[in-house]
Order: sequence, then structure tokens, then C-alpha cells
Amino acid sequence: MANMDTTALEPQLPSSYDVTVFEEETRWVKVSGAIRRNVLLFAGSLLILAIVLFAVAGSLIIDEKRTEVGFAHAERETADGSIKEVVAPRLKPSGEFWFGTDQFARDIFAYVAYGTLGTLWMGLIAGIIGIGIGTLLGFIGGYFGGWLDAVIVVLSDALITIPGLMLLITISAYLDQLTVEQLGILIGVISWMGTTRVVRAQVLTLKNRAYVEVSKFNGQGDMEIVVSELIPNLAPFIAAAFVGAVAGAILLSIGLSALGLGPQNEPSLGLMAFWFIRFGAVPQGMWWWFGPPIVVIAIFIVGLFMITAGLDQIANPRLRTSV
Amino acid sequence: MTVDYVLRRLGMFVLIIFVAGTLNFAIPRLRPTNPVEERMNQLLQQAGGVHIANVKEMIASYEERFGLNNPLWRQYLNYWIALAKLDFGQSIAYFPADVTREVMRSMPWTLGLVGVTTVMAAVIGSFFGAWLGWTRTPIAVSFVVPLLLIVTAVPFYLLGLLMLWVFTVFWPVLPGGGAHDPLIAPAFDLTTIIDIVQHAILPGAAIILSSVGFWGLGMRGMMVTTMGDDFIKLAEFKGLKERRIFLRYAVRNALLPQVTGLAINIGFVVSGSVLVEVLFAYPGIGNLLYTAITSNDYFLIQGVLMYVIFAVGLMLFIVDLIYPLIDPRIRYRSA
Amino acid sequence: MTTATAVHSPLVVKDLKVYYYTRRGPVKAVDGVSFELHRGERLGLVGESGSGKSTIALALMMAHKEPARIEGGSIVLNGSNVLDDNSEQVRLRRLSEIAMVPQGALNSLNPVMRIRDQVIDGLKDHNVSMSDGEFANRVAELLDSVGLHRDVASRFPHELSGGMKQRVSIAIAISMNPSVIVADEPTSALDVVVQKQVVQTLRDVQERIGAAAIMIGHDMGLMAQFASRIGIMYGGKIVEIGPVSHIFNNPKHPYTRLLISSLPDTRSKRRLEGIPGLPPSLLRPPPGCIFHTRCPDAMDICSQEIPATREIDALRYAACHLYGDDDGKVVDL
Amino acid sequence: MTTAQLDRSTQEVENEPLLQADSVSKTFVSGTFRKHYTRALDTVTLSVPESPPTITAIAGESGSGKTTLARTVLGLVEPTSGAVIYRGTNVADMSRAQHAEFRREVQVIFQDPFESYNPFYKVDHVLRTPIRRYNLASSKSEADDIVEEALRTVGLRPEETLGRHPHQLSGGQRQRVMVARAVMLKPKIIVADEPVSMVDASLRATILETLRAMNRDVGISILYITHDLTTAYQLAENIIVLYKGRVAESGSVDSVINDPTHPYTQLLVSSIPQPDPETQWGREQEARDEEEAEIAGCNFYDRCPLRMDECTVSDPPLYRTAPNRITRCYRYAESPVHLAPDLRSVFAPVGGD
Repeated sequence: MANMDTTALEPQLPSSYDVTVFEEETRWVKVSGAIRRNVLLFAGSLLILAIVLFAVAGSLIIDEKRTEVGFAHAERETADGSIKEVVAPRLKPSGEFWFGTDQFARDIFAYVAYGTLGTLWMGLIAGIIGIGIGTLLGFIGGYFGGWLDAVIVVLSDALITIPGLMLLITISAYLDQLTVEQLGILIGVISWMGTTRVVRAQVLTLKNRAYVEVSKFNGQGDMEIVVSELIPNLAPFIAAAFVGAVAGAILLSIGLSALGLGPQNEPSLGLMAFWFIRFGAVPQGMWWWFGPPIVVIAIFIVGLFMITAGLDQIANPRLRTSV
Repeated sequence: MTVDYVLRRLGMFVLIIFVAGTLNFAIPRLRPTNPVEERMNQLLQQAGGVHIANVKEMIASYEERFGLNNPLWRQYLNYWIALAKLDFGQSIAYFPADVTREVMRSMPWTLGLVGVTTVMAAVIGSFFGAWLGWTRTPIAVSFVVPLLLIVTAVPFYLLGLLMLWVFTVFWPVLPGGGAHDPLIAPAFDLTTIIDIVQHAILPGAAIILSSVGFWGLGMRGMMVTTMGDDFIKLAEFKGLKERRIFLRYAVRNALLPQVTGLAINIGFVVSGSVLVEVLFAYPGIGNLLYTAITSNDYFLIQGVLMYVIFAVGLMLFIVDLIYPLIDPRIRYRSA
Repeated sequence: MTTATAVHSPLVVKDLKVYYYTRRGPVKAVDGVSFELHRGERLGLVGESGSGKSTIALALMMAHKEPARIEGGSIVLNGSNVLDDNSEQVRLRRLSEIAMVPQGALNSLNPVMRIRDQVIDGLKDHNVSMSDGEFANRVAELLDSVGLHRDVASRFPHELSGGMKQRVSIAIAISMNPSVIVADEPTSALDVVVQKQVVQTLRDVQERIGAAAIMIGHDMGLMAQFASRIGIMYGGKIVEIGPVSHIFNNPKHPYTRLLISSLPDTRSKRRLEGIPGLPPSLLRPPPGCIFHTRCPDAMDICSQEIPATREIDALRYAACHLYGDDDGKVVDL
Repeated sequence: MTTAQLDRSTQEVENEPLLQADSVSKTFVSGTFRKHYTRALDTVTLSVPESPPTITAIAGESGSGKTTLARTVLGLVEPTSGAVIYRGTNVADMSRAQHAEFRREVQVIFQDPFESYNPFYKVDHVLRTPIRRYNLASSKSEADDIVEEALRTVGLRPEETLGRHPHQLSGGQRQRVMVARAVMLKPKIIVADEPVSMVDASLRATILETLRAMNRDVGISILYITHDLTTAYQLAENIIVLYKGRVAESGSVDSVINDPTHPYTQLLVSSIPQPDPETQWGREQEARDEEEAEIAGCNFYDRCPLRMDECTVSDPPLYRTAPNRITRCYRYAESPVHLAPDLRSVFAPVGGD
């Protein structure tokens, strides 16, 4: 190579005016630009962060006893005029009980905090398992193809049509009491199909990209190609699928629990829904009972949706509405 | 529409039934002991509310259907033979009522409520989404997007709960439960119809409100993607009127994936409607399933699940058959 | 190119500036472009990526989108400035006065509409009233004129090959006998045999209806086959413009000269030489002549002063410091 | 020249080719129940000798099978029948070590200089990975030297190239980095699949000239896949014109392009837009307009302006119309039928005349 004539190929002029010269931006400019370009992602993350902080800090600070039946007491004047400590259900929000108490004299604020934590934990487990199975199958199907791919495709297409809640309800009819963790695992196991579809479709488009083929000529093996060439580019898709899976799992679990078929012994937002539906919070007008969990669930899901939408914009630039 | 296409779709339909049926067969066997058998023995011991002869008959029919002493493959085969005859056994709770008959009694209510509201939500949502995705729509309307997000984010049943509070407690103008007034003799007249519609408003509105955002956001995404397509640019170069570009070029193409979405979503809505039906005591499939579960009526549970999946699979199949009529690329594909 | 003829020229572009407003500042995609299009002539605008050629096409159609803005100049179409029009006037001018044959024809047609309807809707939205039979005849006639069978009218786009789709685009473009046809890389995705057919078809219909045509592209070979006059674009400016034979046989601007000498042909094998360096940044264009960073003939003045456009010989204009008052007078195009 | 003589000359060139595609065919299947078969490549045999280094152009329109041939030779597509043989071993049967050697010695340059880069990484990634995977350097500084030398070889300045993301380079720079990547591995063969069709004209020449220099000075054989006959003419010694997966015509590039015999090659040549206003396109047209008909005979029949009745009966064989020319057309039926399957047998040895 040394003796070849390269004079004609030498770069000839300084490139200070080339299009290729990019100004270096300060970190803040980069960050603020990123936020401006993806408001949805940023705002959604803030909402979720707030919920997580509320649940984690709440469960650390607040005594778990406050979520137990009959915790709340108040001083009441009895018939003989003496002041007596009595169990205090159905209290309106006050300085002591910020969100009031429910039918069973539990502190609703504490219950919402612990319940949020339980639901969050369940969603995470379900999301991780669902995304794990889904991504693995998506990669196997998309990258290696063949009969295994055909099986994966057909199976996920068939399973995705089976209504998840119906399936979950049916399964729960045959099982004993579920724990929050078990429910998370169960939901994860029955809801990987969406992720598989997305990942597989993306792997299919990526694997025939020239750069994946170039990496073969660079001596990279299949595993290395998957790990170092495909996964980094699939990250926004996988992250979006994960967030979607967590949101789906939370909705499913709340649905199941609201029917009284979910975990009964640990606080969760779904179980709370079961209680306030079953014990007529609505007809009683106890807005402080059913209000907080509904608001938390709404913020939860809105936040997760916004993150998914924001990640979609990263993955699919056409969805970016502003430049 | 090619033979290949129809065959593939039909194959998918059969497969869905097969997978669902297999699941339905496998789920009760998840536990080492058979919960159905347990439950029956339990009944036999208590024999309180149920007639002891009935329970014995139930056990006989159960053994006949599944023959738990047979090898697994034999049980599986028997199971499919029974399914092929639409024989789901008899309901324990409503013994000796046939499961199929119970399902058929509830199905029309669910189909009416969920079917109508799903289509309405899809139409309204797609319209909103198209409007939002149309780049020429004033920025002022973009506040609708977060609004849709929030409405979508609250689950069906919780939204239903809120509405129940508003319209039956705060401002009692609508009936709070049931599908019709039990005092009105069911007849095909105006009073009955108005009564049925009145009862359907709250649960229906809950379903529509909470899924309209899903459709809207999906449609908006498709619109944005479609607006970037070359044929929209040529339509502009052609000097077409905005209205025509919007309807005939953008919306017409953006709608195509929404139709497929409709098919898949029907399954989800049916599923979600369980809660709405329970909440509003609506005598549909969801309520039936709930009753079945609370009374450990295993044959009924199996039957409901099978019928629901059959219905969802059938709807998917029908949408697949209709799809080529609206997308010429599939209609004429030769290979 | 005197102003007296302007009245009769279907299109006169003067000092057109189109900037893209980015976070980093304005990108001067088109920076002071002037040219005049005569009745029935075919102008080729050649440039490499980033030269601003496609931006010109969009601006002529008034179809540029944010963040692109027309910063100055005028586009006089059939005697009146398009920049003064309201949006409805702009819309009505499209197709009837100026029509576009788009790039990437593979997806340019609506996949769910029959060809017939895609030809007719343009006419309908320009208030052409005909009976259904008359519309059908008009469609058949248009398809005929681009060498397509009239049966094509009832087909969907996916049933047509790339070349056929592009002919349909041409048929649509001439459906209202516009005075100007703009073709933006009309053969970019097509095979060489089909490319020839499409360009010849475009040329045939343009001659038949007597429209002026602008073809935008980067393929000098295609330009030599199509255009009667060629404008060479570089960094958002036209650096040289003149009759096709002058440009190829006696290029004046160093960029044109290098571009032409870099073209491979099938007559003699030779050492292939490209143009060293890279296209300029339009965000921070170099001072002076925009080509001086890559120019083998660059002088001191080139990095200081923007060269004026001079009329080097009849109908040929170039902007380069190599030419002084002896070579041609400075003109305001 | 008789058939016997031709066969002998065939024997001579068949002494251990470095790489051989041995009667490779590729059929793509679609459809689930009713299968639809597309024959993308139909029994093509081509070999590349160990020496001297050659540049061979493979030309045709989209659907001609040129890219399928390239991808088959590269081992990216498994042939439906036939085999790709490298240094005497079928690529399909190679051991891990042999396959690694094959992957290093038969390199590629793809059409799209942007898609060739993983957008996640800086351009360095694509240069450093092969050094690591093939153990080309024993130290970091040695690796740096190899990368920098390779970049200089293709006329790039390392300091202006390294540490950048692909989108920060121009199309021409990107493609030159890809050439540098391939050259750095000291391959025996480079398959260049339309390497300049997405590069600006002013930068195109430089890349082609680099390829030529690699062939001349470093001794790399090049398979140049293209739809553009002018660049094929400038770069290659010999050319293979494919039509619908079959060889339509082949021979030395000068004679094929300046005097095409097959009606398809004639159509291609007459469609070249010459960058010369005095050489205008002719008005010759195809027989039919892009409508395909299934007939038993010549696969070009439906487009052929010179078609004859016998063309519908059976597919014509390759006729040897001149010492270094073959064409698949009945109009040359008086010429001897070319029997040696390997197209290499058509090409004159470089500098052999």
C-alpha cells in the first residue's frame, strides 16, 4: 500500500467552511435543546418521577400501621358527656388525616402511598418480565428467522387477540390468593406479544441495513452484532415498549383487583378500587376515598403515555411536529 | 382478493381458536389438584343450597367430559370433541342450565353495548385525530391532545364510577344499573327501546370517553406520518382544495391502519367491559363471567372465555376480509 | 435577457432568496438567484446536494414549508408576482399555470385512488366543468399523449411500474396546459432505459403544449439530453448559466469546468478526477466567492469579494473573478 | 475457433480460481399456500483468479440479478443451487476459521454510504472493530497507525475524519471511509455494489479512481456492480451484462459498450445519457411497453425490438461472437456455442493481447 500514488487523492484545502464543521454546544444548550425537542418525554418523566417519589418517600416516612383497619381514632363526646377515643371511619380530609379516612378507619393518604408503591412494584415486575420475554422472542424471530420465527409470529398474533383481562380473570379463578409479585409475573407472562411484534419488526428492518452487513465483514459474530449494532438502535423502541407494558400491566392489575380477584393482603391501588366500589364510596359521596387513587392512576397512566409518545418521536422522527 | 390471503386469514382464525381452546384446557390443570373436582366435592359435602342429586349428576357429566383418569391426550381429545359440539357442560350456579344458553342470553347485551360504543369511539376518535394531525389545524386545538390523553388514561371503570357519582348521586337523571327497567315488560316498542338506551348511556359513555382518546391519538400519529408522504406533496402541487387533500388523500390513507386497530381493539374493549358491566350491573357477558367466578362456576368460566374468544376471532376474521375492499393494494396483490 | 422580453416570458425569477431558519441561524439555501424562462425553452438547473436546487423547485410552486421562508426577490409568473398572491390564488395557479413533475415518483400517487380520479380531481378543483364522458375522454387523451394505454385510467398506482407512474405524473402535470413545467429529479429512482423514455416523454409533451420547462437534477448527462439552456448551481447561487453547447464545450466558471471534466463517458478511458474539497456550509458560507475554498484558480480577491455576474458571451453569464470588464459587462439579471 | 479449442482455453484459466461462483442460482419464494417463485439468478458461473488482479463490471437494470449475484458471492445470500467456492472450499461448508478468513479477504462496499454506518457510533467504530476482531494490531498505537494510514490511502485526513459522527461527513467522505475500511483489511477481492450511485458527481470520480488505484497498486480484484455503463467503461476491464438473472452478454468492456451485440445491451447503451449535447439519444423504442409476458423462449422476447419467431421456442444459448465476446441471442446462431460455463473463460488475460 505504501508505494501507491495517492497524490491526486490528497485533501487539498482547509475545511473551515465545510458543512462538516459542527459547532460544539455547551452541555446546557444540548440538554435544553433536547427538552425543547421532546416536551412529551420530559413532562411525562416528571410526572412519573413525582409519583415514584410520592410512593417511595411516603412509604418510608409513614408508619405502615396507618394502613391497617381501624387505625384512625378520634375523640368523641359520648352520651354521658365524657370525651372518649373512638375508631373514626369516613373522616373528611383534615390536618391529621390529609386525605381523610375510609370506611374501615384507614388513613387514606398512607394507603394511597403504600398502594401506589405496591402497584408500581407490580407494574415493574410485569414490565420487566414482559419486555424480557418479548425482546428475546422478537430478536430470535427477527434476526434468525426460519421456522422458529414462523412459530413466534403465529403464536404472538394469535395470543394478542385473546382479551388479556378475560384470560387473567379466568386464570385467577383457578389460583389461590395471589401476591403482588405473583400477579406481576403472571401479567408479564401473558403480555409479551406486543413487544415481540415491535422488536421483531424493527430487527427485520435493521438486520438488512447495510451497517449490520458491514459488521459481518468486520468480523463480528451474531451475538456481537445483536448486542453492539442492533440493541443501541432499538433502545428507544424497547424503552417505549417497556413503558407501554408497565402502563398496560397497571391497568390490567387494577381491573383484576377492582373485581376482588387480585392480591388481597397487600395495599394496591386496585385493591383500593375494590374497597371503594364494594362499600359504596360513590353513593355515600366519599369523594376523598375514591378521588385520590383515581387521580394517582390517571397521573400514572398519562405520564407513562407521554413517555411512550416521546420515545416514539425519537424512534420515528416523522412524528416530531416541531423542528 | 387472493385465495392465499383468505386462506391465511382463515388459518389465523382457526389458530386463535386452537390456542385459546388449549389455554382453556390447560389453565384448570395449572394446579396439581383439580379445582373443579375439589369444588364439586365441596358442594357434595355441604350439599346445602344445591340438590345432592344434581351434584352427583354434575360430577358424572364432568367425568364424562374430561375423564380425569384418562391419559392427558385422551382428555384433550375429548375436550375438543365436546367443544366442536358446542357442549360446554352445565352451569353449576344455574344448574341444570346449559352454559351455551346462558352465554347466548348475555351475549346480545354485550354485543349491543360494546359493539356500538366501540364503533362510535372509533369514529369520533378518528375524526378528532384526523383534525389534530392535519398540520393546518390551528395550534390552539393542540390542547385537545393532552385532554384526550387524560381522558384515555383513566380506566373505563373508574371513569364509569365518576359518572355514576355525577349522574345518579349528584344529579340523578339516569338509571344507575341494569340494562332495562325490570318493571317494564320487554316488548319491541318505543318505551322499551328508550328505556334500554337510557340504561346504556352511562356504561356506554364510560367506554366511549375512555377509548376515544386511544383512537384520536392513533389517528393523529397516522395522519402525521401520512402527511409526510410524497402523494400528499403531489396533491398540493396539483393545487387541490384543502378539503379534498384532507379527506381523499390524508384521512383516507391514515384510516387504513385504524381499521385493523378496530379489530384488535374489540378484544380489549370486550375485556375491559367486564368491569363496566359489573359496575353498572349490566347483564352482559362480563357480568356473567364475574358471577361465574364468584360462584366458582368453572364450566361457565370456560364457556364464557371460549365464546368471547370465538367472537373476537370471528370479528378479526371479518375485518380482515373487509380490509382488502378498502385497500386496493391487498385486493389486487397477485402473490 | 432584457426587461422588454419579460412581459412575454412565462417565468422571471429575480434575486430570489430562500432561507431555512434553524436553531443555529439562517441557512441560505437559495441566495440571490435570478433567471428568466422563455416560452417553450427547457432550462436545466444542475447542482449537487446542498446547492439549493430543490428549494428553488419548492419556492416556484410556493410549496416551501417552515422553517423555509422566502426572504426576498420576486417570482413573476405570466406577468404577475406570485409572492403577492394569497393562498387561494397560489392554489389556482398550480397546475393551470405552473405544474410539477415530482421526484421519487414511486409514492407520488395516492395508493387508494384510481389513476382516472387522480387526473380528474386536479381539473375539478380548478373549476373545469365537463360531463363524466368528457372527463373520461380527457383522461384517455392525456394518457395517450404520454404513451400510456387508456386502460391505465382504471388502475391503481401499485399496478403500474415506476416508469408508468412517472408518466402518469407527467400526464397530470400537463392536464391544464400550464405555461411552466417544473420537474424535480423526475427520474431519480428509475432504470436507465425507463429514464430515457420518461425524459423523452417529458420533452415531447412540453414541446406539444408549448410550455417552458425547468428540469432540476444533478446528472449532467441527462441535462445534456434534455435542456436547451443550463444553469449551474453552487452553494445557493447560479454560478454560470448559458446555452447547453456553450456550457459543455466551453465552460467558463472553474466549478463548471471541473464538474464537466469529472464526468465519465464511454468514448475514452482516462484518469478520473473529482473536485477536491467539500461543498460549503450554507450556514456559515465562506466570504467572497462561495467556491473559492475548492477553486484551483482562486486568487486573493476571491476570498474577499463576491464576484459579480458578467455576460461573457451571448446569453452566457458567469460569476467569477477570472473575468473582468474586458471579458464581459456586469449585468443585473 | 472450434469448440475443442475453446474448451482447451477454458482449461487453462481454470487453474485454481481464488473465488468461484459455481453455477449459482437463486430463487425467491413468496406466498403461503400458493407459492410464487422469482428466479433472481439463473446458473451463473464466474471466477476471480488469484492473479493477476482484475476489475470486472456486472451491469444490468434493477431486477437483473446483479445485486443477488454480488450478495451470493459475498456469502450474504445462500444460493438455491450451485456453490460459492473460496480457496477450494465451499463457503457453506467452511470451518469457523476458514469463514473468518473468507470474510476478511472478500470485502464489500455498499451503495448507500450513509446506511453503511451504525448511526449510534462515530465513524471510528467501523474502522476499529475489524482491527480488534481480526487481531490486526498488537497495541493501541499500532491500531491508530493502521487506521490513519488507511484513511490517507483514500485521500482523507485522519484528524478531519476520526471522532466524527457519520452525518457530520459528506456522502463522498463517508464512502471513502468505507473504501478505507475495506482496504485496511488487505482483502483479495472487493465487491463494490453501486459504490458511487449515491455520491455527488464531483466526488464520484475520486472514489472510482481510488478503487482503480487499489487494484493497480495493492493488487485487489474488484467486482464492480453497477447500472451505469459509463463508470463501468471507465473502471473495468471486462463486463457481464445480466438480464432477469441470466447472462445476456459478456466480454471486454470496450468492445461490449462500443459494439453491443445483444439487443438488451444495445438498448442499455443507447439509453446512456451522454454528457454531450451533440450526442443525442436516438428514438429507438422497445417492442412493448413494460408489459411482461410469460413465454418459453428468450427472457428478453417481450421487450426485444429485433425478436424473431424462433425466440419463443427455447432460450438461446450463449454464442461466442468473437474471441472475447459472448452473447445470448439467436441472431448470432452461426457463431459457435460457448460451452465453458465459467465467464472467466471469455475474458482475455490482462495485458495478454
